[in-house]
Amino acid sequence: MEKERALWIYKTMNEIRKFEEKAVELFESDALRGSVHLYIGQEAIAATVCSHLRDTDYITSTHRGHGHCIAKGADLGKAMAELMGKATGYCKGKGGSMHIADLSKGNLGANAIVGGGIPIAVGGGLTADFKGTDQVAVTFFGDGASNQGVFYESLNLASVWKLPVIFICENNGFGISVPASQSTSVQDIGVRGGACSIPGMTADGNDVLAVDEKIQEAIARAKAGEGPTLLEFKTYRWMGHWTGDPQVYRTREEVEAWKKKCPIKRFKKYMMEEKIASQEELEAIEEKAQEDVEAATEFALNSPEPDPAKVMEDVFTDY
Amino acid sequence: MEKERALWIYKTMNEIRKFEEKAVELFESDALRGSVHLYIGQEAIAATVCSHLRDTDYITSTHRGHGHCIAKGADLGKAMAELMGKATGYCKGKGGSMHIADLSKGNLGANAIVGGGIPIAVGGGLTADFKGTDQVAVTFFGDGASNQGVFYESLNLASVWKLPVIFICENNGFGISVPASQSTSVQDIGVRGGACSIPGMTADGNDVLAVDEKIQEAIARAKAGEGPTLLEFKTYRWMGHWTGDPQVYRTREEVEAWKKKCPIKRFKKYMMEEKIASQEELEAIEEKAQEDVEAATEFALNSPEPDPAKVMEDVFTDY
Amino acid sequence: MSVKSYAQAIRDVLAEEMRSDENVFVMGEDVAEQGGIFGCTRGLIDEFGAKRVRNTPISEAAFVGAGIGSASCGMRPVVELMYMDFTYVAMDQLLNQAAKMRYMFGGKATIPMVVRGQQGIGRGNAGQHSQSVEAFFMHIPGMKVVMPSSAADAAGLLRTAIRDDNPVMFIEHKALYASTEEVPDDPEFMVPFGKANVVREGKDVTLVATHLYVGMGVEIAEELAEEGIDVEVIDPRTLVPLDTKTMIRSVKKTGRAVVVHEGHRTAGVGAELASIMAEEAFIHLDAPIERLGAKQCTLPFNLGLENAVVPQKEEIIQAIRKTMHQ
Amino acid sequence: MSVKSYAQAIRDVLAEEMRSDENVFVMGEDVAEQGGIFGCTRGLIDEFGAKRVRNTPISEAAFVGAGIGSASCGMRPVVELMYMDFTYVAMDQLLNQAAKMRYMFGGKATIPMVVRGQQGIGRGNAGQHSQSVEAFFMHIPGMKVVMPSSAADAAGLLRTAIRDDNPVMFIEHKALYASTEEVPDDPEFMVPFGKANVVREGKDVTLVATHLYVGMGVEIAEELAEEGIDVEVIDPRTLVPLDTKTMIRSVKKTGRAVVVHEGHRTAGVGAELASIMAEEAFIHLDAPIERLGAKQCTLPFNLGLENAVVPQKEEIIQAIRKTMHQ
Ligand SMILES: Cc1ncc(C[n+]2csc(CCOP(=O)(O)OP(=O)(O)O)c2C)c(N)n1
Ligand SMILES: Cc1ncc(C[n+]2csc(CCOP(=O)(O)OP(=O)(O)O)c2C)c(N)n1
Ligand SMILES: [Mg+2]
Ligand SMILES: [Mg+2]
Repeated sequence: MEKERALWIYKTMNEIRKFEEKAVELFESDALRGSVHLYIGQEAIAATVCSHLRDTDYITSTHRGHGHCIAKGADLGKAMAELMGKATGYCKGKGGSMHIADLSKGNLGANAIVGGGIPIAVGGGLTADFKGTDQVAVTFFGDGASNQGVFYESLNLASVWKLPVIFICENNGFGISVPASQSTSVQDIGVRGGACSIPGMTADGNDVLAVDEKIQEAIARAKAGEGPTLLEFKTYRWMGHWTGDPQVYRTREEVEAWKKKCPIKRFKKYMMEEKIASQEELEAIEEKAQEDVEAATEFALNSPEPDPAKVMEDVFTDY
Repeated sequence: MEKERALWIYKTMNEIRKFEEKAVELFESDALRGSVHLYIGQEAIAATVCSHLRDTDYITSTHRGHGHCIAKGADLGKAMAELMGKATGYCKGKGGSMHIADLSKGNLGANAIVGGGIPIAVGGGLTADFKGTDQVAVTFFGDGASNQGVFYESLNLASVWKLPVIFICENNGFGISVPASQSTSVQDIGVRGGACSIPGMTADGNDVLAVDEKIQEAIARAKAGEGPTLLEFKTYRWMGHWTGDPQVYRTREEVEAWKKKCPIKRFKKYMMEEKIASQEELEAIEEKAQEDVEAATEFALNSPEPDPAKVMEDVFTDY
Repeated sequence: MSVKSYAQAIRDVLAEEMRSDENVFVMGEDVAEQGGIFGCTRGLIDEFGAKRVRNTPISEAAFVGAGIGSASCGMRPVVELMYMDFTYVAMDQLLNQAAKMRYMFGGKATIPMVVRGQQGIGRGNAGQHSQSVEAFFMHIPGMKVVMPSSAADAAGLLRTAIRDDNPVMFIEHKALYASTEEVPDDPEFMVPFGKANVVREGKDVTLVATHLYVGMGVEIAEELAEEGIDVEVIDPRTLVPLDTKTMIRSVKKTGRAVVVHEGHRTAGVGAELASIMAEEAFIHLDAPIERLGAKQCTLPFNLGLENAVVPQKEEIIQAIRKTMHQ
Repeated sequence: MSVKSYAQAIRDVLAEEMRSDENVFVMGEDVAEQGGIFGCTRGLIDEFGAKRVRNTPISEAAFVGAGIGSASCGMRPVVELMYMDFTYVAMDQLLNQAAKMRYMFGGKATIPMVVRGQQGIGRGNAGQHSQSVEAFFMHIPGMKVVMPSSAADAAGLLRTAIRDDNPVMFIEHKALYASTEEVPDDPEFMVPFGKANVVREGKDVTLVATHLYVGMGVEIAEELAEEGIDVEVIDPRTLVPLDTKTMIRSVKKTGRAVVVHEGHRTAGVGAELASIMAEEAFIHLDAPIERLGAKQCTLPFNLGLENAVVPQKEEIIQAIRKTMHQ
């Protein structure tokens, strides 16, 4: 992989990891409320996919959206401020963790409804089709979401209209406590593309290089007017579904085994082995990410609460 | 095919055909209002499938439900009375053509929402699973319905729970005016079973024998505890989507070509060639079906209108 | 001015808006060659082609969602739902997504989408094809809600809806499609949102009515005028935003009010309208406000039963008389 | 009697009903090993096994539909929706199917299904996880609608719901799960539908409240009693069927009423309740009925904003005072 992209991906993975570690800390110290769904362990997917996207390309995201949002160029301070519900947050404190959007960067929004964002991305692809641009629209969603009807409807719609939409299923093996084996009738969700004549591929989501290969293929198809692609990336979430999840559904050993497959460490090793970057360079990136997260946290902590008098703003554009 | 079943199927196909021809007549003479969606041309499917079902087996049906309802043992008089909204109809005039149900015969109901009945049949299969019986649940739906999310969700649910549910897609090539090629991303809807690890098969829906073979396979799987099957039967509706449909979406030639593939004539020919039944026997069946439809119509015409004072009955069991 | 049907008025505005703004497009089931089951998109495909007049699969959640997405990316979709009853299969996209995105995103998204389609009784379509859905969209904030009761209003309100930067539920009535009246030819003719139509002035009793009941209300007013009861007929036109002022001013004047709509009476729009008037004009009220709506049973197929469920002219007259006798 | 939480009360009734009727079963997301996100099905899988305590895929439309189908075939499903906001993805199955089947089929289907889950504010869940949905189910006929406000009511009403032969929306509140009180141990303890609870008698003003506002209403009443305002607090308990008699009797006595709920104010349940009282007790009313509900914006994430949207104690007190000063 070319150095510039590799370093960007590495930086982004680190930002996501450190941002979320900080979020847990803040949650535990009660500086942060609500549902916080952590992306730790899945960073390779968002970072690698978004390394191929421009600000004009669209994404839609999920309840587990910090990774996508950061990878799509979010300001860490505004993102952290939103997690804390501050006036300076992306949503002025109105949305919180599950609703960050930044349309200026092509992020059409996180979503607290499982599957809810998928057809919205189809609308992004539709816009590209209307405007005749080479934009692509990417929608991220989980293995559990792939059982929602709207996922399938969206595949079909994007397929019949041959839209530049890339469906990315992050299969982390669970929907909250329910293992995929209990809820999902296929082993590889990639095969579901076949129901709508869409190429479906399955790859290791903890391997930046595997993700990189697949997303390039999908983008090439989209830009060539060949329509949508379904990509499934197998991965694992290290943390509970939510902070405080008793995790009755898995063993500590299983979690530990997956931590050994850390996508960040793995990519670091690759870059060092391939001499793409030196250990020092990479450690500098790690430190910088940590500093940026600290600064973001400072910003967020020092930001004001939203003014309750403005609570009725933003319902409509005009009143 | 054994004679008894063959004659039953032939009788049933004729009843459906003649019942619907009468419905058109009545609609045109204003004895009947509302939406009447005709099944003419598709009779082989309902008749053959239901020839393998017992009263204890379940079906759910569609807006185009007369065929399923008759094949599942409906009384022609009560059915015709319902089309006319009479007090003696299956639904006491409250449901009309699109809502006939007869739970005593295992008919869980027609449905005016495309795809709406599909998960309800899964509930039938679930009941069989609970009770440990060898009942099966069959859901009929159209090609258009196979693009509804709930179809897919139902496939997945029946698959993970290995329920005795048979999904029958009657692919007549159109959803109202929209040709399947514009709305449905696959050529053969049977392949969609693959998205949920369900065997999917496609066969000629105008051929009683082909339908017979597939439904037997599916029922055998269901009874053996092997779970659901998806069957697609290709067919054609001769009439407009509704009475008065200008049919801008197809040519007269196309319709005429399909009329040549009449499932009833084809099966008659087969039975005569195979000496399963003589021409006289079959003509007697045709006449009897006509007589029964006339009697049903008489019954319906002479039936009273429902009493508006009873309009609030049947909302709840108890008030 | 041209005499047009309500359906034609809608069609013409769609065509004009598509002509003047290339971001406007139409999608829905059977909107292309078929021109819509009720003819509201007839011929558009000939002028604008299959890209801007898109037949969709029967996947309401997906195509409403695609509408939302395209709107937030700068398009101005007009999404047809053949029957408003089908909102239920797309309710998440309508109420959790379209209605909430702008707010949840702190004002970051703009969703200029119109979702239009028809509802109501009159064609023997029975329970799943005859419902009125406006109460849902009035209750959950985030979408504007429009209910045109005449061809000219349909034209003027639809243009306003398409040019509005917010999601709009544009609720037509199947039994109004064939109704005709003079409609301005002006391609800039707009009827503003949030301005009720005082269809007939009167001083004795205020009748607030929507859709079919607006026309019926005027008929009733004419009849009652002969016996000396002077009815003011008000059509709110848009439920969100709602012109409370006009209603309140009227009931303060008349001291009596009747509200009538086709949606179910219980927890229906009429409850809101009546409550507003009761709250704001309490001391002016000479009689309890009468509230009419469909009975609490599913809409039945049989015509006689259907008529027994939704308010009939005679019942409205009785309700008006009742308010007069207190 | 045992002191139990609202969540535990629900769990225990589920267990008891499953024990006494083999047709009762539970399904939903995370109801098995996890015992439900809010613990309402905890341990059931150990006693009843995976067949009767079924984890579902995230496919609300399909599993609500499967519930309907199984109910119409003789089972008695209790379907858990983790958040009532998810009704929107299953709205067709709820409102077009479950609510209408019996009626459309002329009484031929019987659907003894309970759909239960929680709603409301209090955990910073923001717009798509904090809504109140009761108004929808009250508006469209065909489902009973239950809103328990205490542990004992949750127990007694849930048993009634499970034994009812009709589809029931059983709407819990997330902020009530941890509230505790004495709950009868009697495995036949039932609270009938359609009987409001006069939680506190009073003669000056009627306060009709649901869910969290019942408890708050009692607190308020105690406080106001000290300044000589005697508040009668009524919890309707079930919205369908609705005990209009108790409310009307009360307001005829007090001449003043305040209605408060957490759902949006506009076209909300309060509009219906207020309208009923205004209609039936018109001549007894000494002041306009005050109506409180969430403001017409999406429920925000930030706690201060959330509090600014839903009625606060002080606002309810102000509303009561306002009715007293007229
Ligand atoms: C329609 C809907 N149903 C249920 C939920 C509750 N819920 C939130 S996250 C989640 C699990 C999602 O699983 P998956 O799609 O695999 O994503 P993951 O959490 O594993 O990233 C569920 C069931 C929801 N938010 N929306
Ligand atoms: C959810 C929903 N969307 C749209 C419709 C309107 N509609 C009724 S029948 C029909 C076409 C159905 O096509 P298909 O499933 O192929 O069945 P067919 O009519 O061809 O038998 C449509 C779109 C509906 N009834 N329900
Ligand atoms: Mg997952
Ligand atoms: Mg078809």
